Order: sequence, then structure tokens, then C-alpha cells
Amino acid sequence: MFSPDIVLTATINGLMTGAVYALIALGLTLVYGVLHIINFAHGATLTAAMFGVLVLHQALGLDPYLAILVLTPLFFAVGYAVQRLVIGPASHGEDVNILLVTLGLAIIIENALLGIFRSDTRSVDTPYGFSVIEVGDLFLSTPRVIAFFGSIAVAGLLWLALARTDTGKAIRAVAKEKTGAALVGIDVRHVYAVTFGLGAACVAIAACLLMPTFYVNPRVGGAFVLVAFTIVVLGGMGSIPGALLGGLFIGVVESLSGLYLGESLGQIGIFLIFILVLLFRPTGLFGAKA
Amino acid sequence: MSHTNPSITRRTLLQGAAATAALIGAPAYLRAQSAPIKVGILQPMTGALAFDGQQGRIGAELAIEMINAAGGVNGQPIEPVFGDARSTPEGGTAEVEKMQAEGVVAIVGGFASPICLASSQAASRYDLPYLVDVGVSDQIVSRGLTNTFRFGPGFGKVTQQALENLVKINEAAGNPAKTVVLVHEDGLFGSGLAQLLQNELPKRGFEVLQTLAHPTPARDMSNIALQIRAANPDIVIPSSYYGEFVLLARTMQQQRIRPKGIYAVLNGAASNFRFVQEFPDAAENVMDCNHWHDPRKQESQALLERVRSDGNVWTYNIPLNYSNVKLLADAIARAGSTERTAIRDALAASTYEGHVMPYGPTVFVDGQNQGAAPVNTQVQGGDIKVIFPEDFADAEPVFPVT
Amino acid sequence: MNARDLATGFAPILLVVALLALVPLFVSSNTVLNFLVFTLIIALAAQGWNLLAGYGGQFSFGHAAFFGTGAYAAAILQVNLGLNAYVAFLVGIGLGALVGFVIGYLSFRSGLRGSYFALVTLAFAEVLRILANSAGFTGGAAGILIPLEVSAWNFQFESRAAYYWVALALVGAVLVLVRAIERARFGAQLVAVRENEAAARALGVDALAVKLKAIAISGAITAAAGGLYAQYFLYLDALIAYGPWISIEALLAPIVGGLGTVFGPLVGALALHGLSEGSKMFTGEIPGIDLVVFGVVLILVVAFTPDGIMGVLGRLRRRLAGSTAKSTANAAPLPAREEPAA
Amino acid sequence: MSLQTSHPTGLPTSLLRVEHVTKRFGGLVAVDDASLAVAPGSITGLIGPNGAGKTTLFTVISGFEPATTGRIVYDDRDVTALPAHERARIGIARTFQIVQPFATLSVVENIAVGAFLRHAARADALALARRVADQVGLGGMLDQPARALTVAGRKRLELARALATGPRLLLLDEVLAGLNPSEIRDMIPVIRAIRERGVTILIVEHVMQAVMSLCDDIYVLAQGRMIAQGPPARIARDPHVVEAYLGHGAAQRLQGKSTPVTPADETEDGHAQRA
Repeated sequence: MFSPDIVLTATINGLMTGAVYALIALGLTLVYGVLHIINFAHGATLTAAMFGVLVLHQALGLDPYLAILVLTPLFFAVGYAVQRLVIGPASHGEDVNILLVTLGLAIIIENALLGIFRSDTRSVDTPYGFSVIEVGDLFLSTPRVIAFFGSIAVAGLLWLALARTDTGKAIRAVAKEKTGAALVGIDVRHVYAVTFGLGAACVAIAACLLMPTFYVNPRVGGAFVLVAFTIVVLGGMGSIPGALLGGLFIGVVESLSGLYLGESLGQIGIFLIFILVLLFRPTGLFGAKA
Repeated sequence: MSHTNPSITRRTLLQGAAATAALIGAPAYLRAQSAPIKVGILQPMTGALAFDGQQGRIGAELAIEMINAAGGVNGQPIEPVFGDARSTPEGGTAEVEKMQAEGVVAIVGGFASPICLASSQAASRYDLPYLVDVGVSDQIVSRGLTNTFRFGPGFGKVTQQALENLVKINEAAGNPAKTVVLVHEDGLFGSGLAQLLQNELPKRGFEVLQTLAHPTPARDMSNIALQIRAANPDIVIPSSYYGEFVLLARTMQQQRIRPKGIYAVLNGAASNFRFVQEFPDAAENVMDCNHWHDPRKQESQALLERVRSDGNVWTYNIPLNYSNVKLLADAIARAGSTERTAIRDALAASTYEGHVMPYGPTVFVDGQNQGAAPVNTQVQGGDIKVIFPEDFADAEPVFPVT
Repeated sequence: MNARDLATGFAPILLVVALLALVPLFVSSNTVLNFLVFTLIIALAAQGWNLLAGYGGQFSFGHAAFFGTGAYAAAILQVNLGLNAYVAFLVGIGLGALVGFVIGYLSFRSGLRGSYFALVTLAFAEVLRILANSAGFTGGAAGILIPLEVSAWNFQFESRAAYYWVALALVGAVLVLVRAIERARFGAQLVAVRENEAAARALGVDALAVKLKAIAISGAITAAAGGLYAQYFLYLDALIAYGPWISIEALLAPIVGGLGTVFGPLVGALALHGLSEGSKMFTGEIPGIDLVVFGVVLILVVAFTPDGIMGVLGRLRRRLAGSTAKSTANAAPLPAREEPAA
Repeated sequence: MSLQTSHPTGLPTSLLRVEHVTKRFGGLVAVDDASLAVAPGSITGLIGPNGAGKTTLFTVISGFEPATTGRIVYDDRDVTALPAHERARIGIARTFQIVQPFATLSVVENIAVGAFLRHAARADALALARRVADQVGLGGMLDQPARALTVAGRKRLELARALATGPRLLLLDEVLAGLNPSEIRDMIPVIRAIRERGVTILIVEHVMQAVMSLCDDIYVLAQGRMIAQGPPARIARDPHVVEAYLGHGAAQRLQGKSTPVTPADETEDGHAQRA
């Protein structure tokens, strides 16, 4: 039906999109793995970060990629503070309450952005926005290639950080056994907040990598949340390599099912895979546990 | 009980009105003195459709400002009662009830078909005239509701016009285009349009190479671009919302896909100045068959200038809502009362021409304005020009592009 | 069931429903009635969620699957097959139960629980939404419109008050149903499964059967809400019927009101929608600010009433009861209460 | 049924027979070809060192895990394929080594869940629940939430819930573990009284004095294998048993001395610690 060229290009497109999905899913899976909560404010956080890129670009002329240097620490700090000062105290450690609090945060963030920036859809114009890398007959969008490698690099760094640093080890300890970790003197609340901060920082980086090719409006993040959930489940909740592989996998599945079923119906492909994986392999397609 | 703070709104409006009156030299004694006429301005101000709601409200507010500056209606100023439909039908319904309780004499707006359907029905309980600003679903005017009027064109009219205009533009250029790829969002309009075009285009000598549906929001349009590139059509017909079309146009530019023409239909971006400003290269020469103001009317140019000088973006929602409010004001003036049935009858009998749309005199049949039709626009030199039909055009089509 | 059971269990429901039924006699404002009808529809959908999640511990993010099924069934059966509106409504309830059973069978058989169950329900609802948006008989993307023919025979009423009483009657019926379940063997087993599935099985509880029964009843209740929505607004599309909004509404209300309590969904729906309207009234013109206020208050409510509004009311009542008990204790020491707390 | 009632004692008929049961978890053999028989009306003990597979065997008998090979015969009926809740319906009740209360429910509601098995009406179930609560000594705390109970209280609650299902065979998994000596002294007559009412009991226990004084017959499991069976007195002297508990050579050293006692609070395989 389609020439191999198209299938190949669609696959490459899928991989490049999937890498960014993976980066967004990383934050989600990390928070799930450690705090065991589904963070409904994740999409709104992404939106906020994308507006951050826009503001830095318009007000200071800062390039989206340089904005990483500003937004990553900023979002880490905000994420840390939000978990420490809002989600933690307000939820009393009850899962259903955390759900409500993150939902409330999502509503607040989205509508505050609406109030501040209004509902226009905006984009960032960069000199390299339209540049391509020509590989044979293929034109690969330069910013998307950068996003692809950037995402993989972040996943790798995060994985290393969790494996090697003391904080990373503490995070993994809390993820495994909260009470035990507390008994050996780990400050669980601090670890929770750090994890939440890392999740927000991942999303900030994703925003910076997305903005050169995407647009932003107060609801844009919602488009990425559901797919990120799917990836988290596919990769195994809490697994970083799983999120990366899951992201790439979903990117390709979405791309190819879009090609063969049409973009609209193709979305069903993702959810069906999601359902089947949950029903038959709920520990995730890649079975890896962080 | 709209969430507007009435005192602030009224004050700023009156100040604005006074300023405009002074500006356009209207005699001060014409300025409204007596009890205001309340008109409901219903738009989705939050949620998925907030942008369109924001634009629609701008148009309605400006119309009210102008009308009041010119002395109001029958000596009475119009006071807007704003409502946020929250982008949902039930949100629209709730606002209609509030507006009814506030004593509005009519409601203008709704934007999306589901909101318009639910809100106009709620208004029909009170015989409250309801003017649909955009809502293209033809179900809106097929329910036999006597209170519901649509000034703009419906789905059937737009698609038919889009098709005919395409054929004419192609003929005028010597039929350079023979093959077409359809790209559409999978909602009400896009799907319906694609179905119609798929059936009709072959009868008019076009070959539809592919029909590509996509969801809203779509996160990635590269595959669509890829398939367009493979099919290599003469014309691409996209019908999508803003974000998706921006992604598509950018990707097409990047992938160096250069069809003879991009002929959008009711597209969210192709006739949006923000898109033209942000991506002048990708936007250049894109055609759109859409709601648009009549560029040859002085009032529409003045309105456009005003919107720009306020720092707002111009979209079709503005002239449509502006015209709807003026149409309503005319009906109230002719009715000579704020009695609902009188206003309704005056609307039904309207022959209003003072609007800024390219429609000619207003004639409602079963609530649908018979003169309403979309026009074709094209991005030319960083501006959006009307290229078809000739009666309203302020530029010649650039077609084929390559 | 003895008289005391009836008094403590069902009398409050009758009292609340009777009081609410009087509202239209004193409030003629259609704004208020419309608000109450919509809130009751949400309360109904939320009660379905509450049965499965509050009592059964199975959290769903996809109750839209049931709501949409009830709504579409009501609309499609009337429009495409010419069925009577009430018949269509009842069939919709049945289909809601069926969809519940199928989703439950697939998920519970695979042992899904917790977040996994929640996410799979979300995915089922999304699949239904995409299918409904593409299928022909649902009206596809154009949606489906129930013709406006006001008559009681068509389940369409002239006055908002009539809709209000119908909605209230349904909510009342479901309150009684849930109270009855709470007091029956099924309810005890359902709660046991929520608290500890292994222990429940050891006591002879067929956990799978109990969960399936719960999700089927839950689906039926939420489908009734969908059918009522369709009759009230007379228009549906895929996003209205199967969109995530209703899944969120259905879970917000019971959590705010009190999980696993009979009145939780109703109280929560009233509180949330009251708050939403209230914040609309008291905030200015900038779009979205009212929703920001709503979000802030939501978090504050969670922070200060971690077990829901009913939890707070329960504590207040116990405190009052405690103080009276203390005061009477000196006079005549009473034996320990034998009834478990309702 | 007829077999049991017509031969109250003596004859080699049994209410429960475990026949050559093996249970593997992946490569690990937790129970290896184990067999046992529980006579009607008896209290039969199952003992063994840590990790011997006692709880695993209990899990298989109660139907929570399928046996890899072998059969479970209850009342002359092969129940090997029967799911746990159906085993409860035909009269097999169990308690959990790590107590599993319905934490937010009150004591009486906890017990009522068991009582509902054979009583559809709420009033009947609650009445039975109160009676059972009295039997196990929880009569005074009916309305307390289960999570407010002490360890001893929770153990009693486990027992009460199982009893409320009206079992003929009661599987008790370390109901004495974690109790202090005086609590154990209080509990032993409760267990005896249950047997007096005609309920057959199979008990896994570490508290040796209790096992010795309660049981008519004892099986010893070590490393998944059944290594001994007999009346308490004989088991206590069995050198294999002593060796299994204390290692090679211990039997000689301990000859004629007191019975070995292991720490009571053992956490065995098969059940994850619950937070």
C-alpha cells in the first residue's frame, strides 16, 4: 500500500515524536514510581513550561534551547515547592486526595495561563525553525532531530543520576520501601519533593525541545498527557528505560497506525495496545523495573 | 448574574463610547440617556474554545460601543450581559438561564454548534431571540425554533460554495489543477466537508488522491505531510483548526511540498493574521474559503483598524459578532419595543444591509440568512485579501502558485 | 430489617428527598432549577462511581463509558429506531450495565486493580469516544439531535421543575438502592473486597462476582445519568457523551462529598457546582479567574476535609452525640450501643 | 459426611487429606510431595522451622494458590481445583498469619462479613457476629474500628471472622504468634472451645507449648518435605525433628531435655508484608 520510503520516513517521524513523548512520560513515571500517584497536573505543567519558553523568547530574545538553562532549575524548584508546600500537606498521604489536589492544580495552572496570556495559539519563530537535515531523499527537521537526541540524553542522565548519586539512591530506596527508607534515616518528604521537582524539570526540558516546532495555548499540554500515561503503563510504571522505550514504541505505533488507519482512527491503535498490555502484561511491555 | 462586574463594564464602556463618539464627531445629544437594553453576549470564554469566544466577544463589544456612541437604539443604550459558556452545551444553557433572569431581550453568540444547539433551545423556552454567530451545523436551523436565527452561512452552504469557488478559480486559471488531497479534522465540519468533496469533486473533473483525517488536537502532522508529498497532488484542501494547520503548513514548507495551491476550507489559521505574521513564508498564497468581512466596506476597514490598534488579532469571529449585534439592534429599532415577540418578528422580516459581511441584504427563511455565504481569501504579501467572488474581491487570485 | 434500621437508614433519605422536592414550590428561578437539574445529573453519575469506587474500592477514570452509553442509547433508539423515550432510557440503563460487565470482566479477570484498573477504564472510554466520533449511527462528528417535541410521553417537559422532579426521583431511588446495598450481604461483601480482597475470599466472598455485580450496577446508574442528560439537553456528540469531563465530574463529587457514603455524591456535587457558580459570581472579568478560584478552594477543601464533607459532618455528629452521652452517663449508665455505626 | 459422623474417633477416615502436594514458584520448590490427613474433630498441628513451606501448604489447602501437582481431598471430595471462596462455602475457613482485618470496619462488621456467608439477612448475620464475638472474647468492643485493636485483638478478630463462616474445618495460621504469654494462655481455651463445638482444626504454630498441649496429632514439615508425624510426645522426641529445627547433631546434645522453642514472630514466605 505504501512504498518502503514512506514507511521508513513514518517510522523515523514516529521515533522523533516518540522521544519527546518519552521525555514527558519520564516525569510522570518517576513521580508514579516514587510517590505512587498519578499526577494530573503534568499536562498543565508542560503548558506552563511552554509559555515559559515563549515569554523568555519574546521578552529577552532567549533561544528556546538556551531556555533549558533557565527553566529546568526553575521548574525543579517550583515542583519541589509545590510538592512540599501544597500536595504533601493538603493530601494527608491519601491517594484519592492527591488525585484531587493535582486535579485542582491542573485547573489552576491552565486557567491562570488563560487569564494571563489569553487563549491565543502562539509559536516561537527561530532561525532554525525550518532548517532540515537531508538524508538521501529524506528531509529531517533539524529541531526535531535535536529534540530526539536531547530527549534520549536526558533519559540517560536521569537514569545515571538515579543509579549513581546519593539522592538517586535515596529516591530508589523510597520507591521500593517507604517505611524502610524512613527507618534508615532518609527524609521521605524531601525525596518526594525532589522527585516531583525532577518530574517538573523533565517537562520543562521537553517544553524547550518542543517549542521550536510546536505551538502553545493554555490547553496544549492536555494533548500529551494521555499519551504519556499510555507510555508509563507500557514501559512499566516507575521504569525509566521503560518510559524511553515505551515512548519510542508509541511514537512509531502512532505514526504507522496513523498511516494505515488514518490519523483519527489511528488513535484507537494506541488505546487498544494500551488495553491489551494492561490486560495481559500489566507490569509493562518491557517488564523492566527501575 | 454573569461573571462580569457590571459597574466596571458599564463605566469603561461608556467612557469608550464617549471617546468614540467624540472621535467620529457624533452629536453629544444623541448619546443614550434612558434605561439600557440588555443583550446577552454568550461565548465560550474558558475551556477548549476560549480563543474563539474571546474573539467573538471583541466583535460584539465593539458593535455595542459603536451603537451606544451613536445614541443607542431608540434612544436607549445597549448593555451587554456577558456569559461564559465554558465550551460546553450545559455551560451555555446555564448562561442562557442567567441571562433570562437578568432580563436580556436577545442573545448573540455561542460559537460552536453544540453550544448553539443547546443554548438556542434553552432560549426558545422564553421566546428569547437567539442569534447564532458561527455554529455551522445545519441542525441548528432545522428544528423549527422560531427564536433562532443564523446570520452566517451553514455547513451546506459553505461546502457547496467552497466547491463551486474552487472550480471557478481553477477554470479561470485554465484548469491547471486535476488532483486533490483532502486533509480534515475529524470533527463536525471537517468530516462532513471531506465526505461531500469526495463525492462531488470527481464530478467536477478532479481526482481525489487521498483523504486524510486527523484528530484535534493532533500532536504531529508529519505523517500527513509525508503522505501529501507521496501523493503529490495539484491542490491540498485542508480543513483544520489553528494549531494543526500551523503544524501542517510548517511541515509542508520544511518538506518542500509545493502544490499548485493550498485551498483551505473554514480553516482556523489560513485566514488568521497571527499565522500570517508568525509564519509569513508558510502562509503566503494559502487560500481559504471562510467567513470573512467585506473588505470594500469602509466600516469593516475601520473595525479592523480599531481591533488592531487595541492590540487584538483579527479573525472572522469579530465581524460576524459585530454584524450580528448590529442586526439585532436594527431589529429592536424597527420593532420599536423590547418585546421579545416583536424583536423576533422584526428579525424574521429583516432586510438589514448595514453589516460588514459580504452577504447583501439580510433575508431569513426558517431562521437562516439566505444571503450568507463564505468568501475566498488568499494570503498575499503578508496580508489577507478577498479573491472571490468578484463582487467583494479586493485582489486577484494567485493560482497556480508554482 | 427492624424499625430502627429503617429509621436510621432510610428516613434521612426520604427526608432529604422530600425537602429537595419542595424547592420548586419556593424557587421559581429557572437559573436555580437548571443548576439543580444539572447538579442532580452529575450526582447520579457520581453515585454510580461511588458504588464501584467508594464501596468497592475499584477506582475508575472512565465512567464516561457508561454515561455515554446511556446517553447515546437514549438518543439513537429514539431517533434511529423510533422507540419511546422511556423505553430507550431503560434500554440505555441496561446497556450501561452490560458495558460495565464487559469492561469489568476483562479487567477484573486479568487481576487489574488500583491505578491499572483506573487507566484501563480511561482507555476503554477513549476507545468508545473515538468510535462514536467515527461511526455512522451515532451521527458521527455531527452528533445526534433528539427532536424537540415537548410532551411527558416523550420524556420532554415544558418546565424545568418537571425535569428537576424526575432527576430528583432518580437520585432518590438510587440513594435508597445504595443504602439497601450498604445494608445487604452484597454491600458487606463489596466493602470487604475493598478493604482486603484476600481476607474476603477466605470468608467465602466470590470477589470477582462481587466486583462484576458492582461495576454492572455502577454502569447502570451512570448510564441513567447519561440518558437523563440526553433528554434534558437533547443533543449529544462523542465528546459530550464519552469525553473525560464526565469521568472527572463523577469522581470529584464523591471524593469531595465523602467516599463510600450514601450522601457523599449528592453533597459533593452540590458543593462543587455551588462553588463553581459562586466563584463565577464573585470574580471579575478576566476569563478563567473563576476557575482558578475554584481550583484553589478545591485544594483547600481537600486539605481541611480529608475524608470528605460527610466525614466532617460525621465527626461533628459524633462529637455532639458524645457530649450528650457524657451528660447522660452520670444519670443512667447505658449499655454499649450494639448497632454498628450507620 | 456419613463417614465422619459414624466414626467419631479411631478409624483412619479423615475430613481433610493432602495427597502428594508439590508447589513450585518458578525454580523454587516450596512444598515437595507433602501428604497429611486431618481426622474429624481433631486438632492437628503442622510445625516446622522457618521457611519450611507451612504457610505455602496452607495457601494451597485453602485454595489461594493452586497446587503444582497433587490433590486436596475434603470430606471425600476432590477440591483441588476449587477456588478459595468456594472452599469457604463448603466449610473450610482460614486465618492469616499476618492479620488481614477490614481496617475501616468495626469489629462486628468485620465478623458479619463471615457471618453473611450462611445468613443472607443482615439482622441474622449481625446476631451471629455478636455471638461469635462473645465466644472469642471480643464482645466488649463490637463497635471499635478494627484498626484500633491490639495485636491480640486482631488475632481474635481473625479467628472470629473465620468462625462466623460456620466452618467444619478451620485452618489457623499462627494465631498465637506475636502474643505475650498471658495472651497465649487466654487464647488456648478459646481454641479448645471451638473444637468442643465440633470444628476440626488444622493449626500452624510456632509456640511449642501451645502446640504440644492443643494438638492430637502433629505433622512436621522441613524444607518442603514432610519429615515426621505422630502424637505430640513422640514428635518432641523425634531426632529428625530436633535436627530440622536446630541443625545436625543437635538431637544428641538435647536428648531428654526440653522441647525446642523457636522465636514466635516468624515471617514466612508466601505473604508480602503489608504496609
